[in-house]
Amino acid sequence: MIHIDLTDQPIDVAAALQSVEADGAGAINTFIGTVRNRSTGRTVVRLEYEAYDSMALHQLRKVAEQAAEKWPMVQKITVVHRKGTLYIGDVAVVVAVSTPHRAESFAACQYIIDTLKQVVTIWKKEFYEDGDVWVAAHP
Amino acid sequence: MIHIDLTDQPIDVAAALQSVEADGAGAINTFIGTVRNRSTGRTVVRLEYEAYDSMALHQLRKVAEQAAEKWPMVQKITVVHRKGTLYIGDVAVVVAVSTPHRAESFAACQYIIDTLKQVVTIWKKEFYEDGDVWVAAHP
Amino acid sequence: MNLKIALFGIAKEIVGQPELTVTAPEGQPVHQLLEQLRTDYPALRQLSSLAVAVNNEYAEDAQPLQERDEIALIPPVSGG
Amino acid sequence: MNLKIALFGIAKEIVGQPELTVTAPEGQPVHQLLEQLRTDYPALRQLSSLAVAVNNEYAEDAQPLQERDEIALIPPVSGG
Repeated sequence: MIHIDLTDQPIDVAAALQSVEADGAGAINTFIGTVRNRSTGRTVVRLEYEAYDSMALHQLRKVAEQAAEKWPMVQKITVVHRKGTLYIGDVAVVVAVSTPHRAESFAACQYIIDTLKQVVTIWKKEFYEDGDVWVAAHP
Repeated sequence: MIHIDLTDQPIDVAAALQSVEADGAGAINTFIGTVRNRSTGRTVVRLEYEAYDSMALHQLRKVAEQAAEKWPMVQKITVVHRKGTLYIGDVAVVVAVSTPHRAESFAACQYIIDTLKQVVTIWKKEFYEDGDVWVAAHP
Repeated sequence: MNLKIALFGIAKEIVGQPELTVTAPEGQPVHQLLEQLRTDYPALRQLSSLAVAVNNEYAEDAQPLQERDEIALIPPVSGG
Repeated sequence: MNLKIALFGIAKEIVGQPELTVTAPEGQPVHQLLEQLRTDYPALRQLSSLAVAVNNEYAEDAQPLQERDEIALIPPVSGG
């Protein structure tokens, strides 16, 4: 029911969507995070994601389990996060949630991506034409 | 920026997702509505969607335009609705919205599917093993 | 004037045909057309809602109808 | 006891290596380890937050550390 992955290969979005299909699920909400060309006013050239793998996988699963507990009608959840070097337009993260009715699919998907960003041990370094920054590291 | 379609052919979900990609869009939210095997406690065998095409297309576009007005950071919107005969698991509707930041992609996508269900001139007939019903027709 | 009214979904089933032509006085408002149709086809009264569309827009009750309008009867929608 | 501490992201850059071994009294609480590391590497004080993970879970300040624990220093995360 819960599928979690952390990969240094391009994310197969279609496969992630298919993985949450279920005959009892009339609603699938999907969030896809991609690399933007701008961040805090600067032009982004590429990103690097570093992960503390074992903890990231453990925390991703915990977040998905929390969502399934908060919205018991959830059928299936898939979360896939990329690591390594990414360029503009590359997919960094996919969250897909299937439920019988639509409101829960939106709520659970948003909970997962919002919580993921707070607790999952993955770090993003943005590379600009004139420097680089570990995102969120400093106040 | 806004792409609307009403089709009697299977919906290409991957193409719908690709159609909202944009270099300035870090967030894509997608809602996929599929045919469930159960509805109000009965086993569904198939569905038929009938549309008042010209008005459905006009209203779909209006709903998407309203979303783009309410969330001005919206980059691209795609809405594709199926008509004709559908079976369990078939995709009935896809809404995809790209924005720079994630909260707006969720809000705009949910607004579009919620409003679509209220105003767009498409009618669903559910066929069970022992009868059929025009959904929502009667109180 | 003659008004051609397109019918869909359960309204089409109730009336038994996809289009209906009714004779009405020039500029008849929407609510009077609805009352006439509900009288001719009482099963329409059982619906959760019934709207009239004019030229692809939902029409107000008081809106006057013209012969050249594209008119449709809109039973409760259930897309998505 | 000797504690091995895995380092990631900007914490790894500040310390200049991916792992650190520190000597600490048996059962040292998390907050004392953090204070020791902040003293040794003052740039860690500039971070928006700094947590300690023990066996893949975020640890409370008072949690005592054991030599067999898998310990990591967690600077502000920025996945997604």
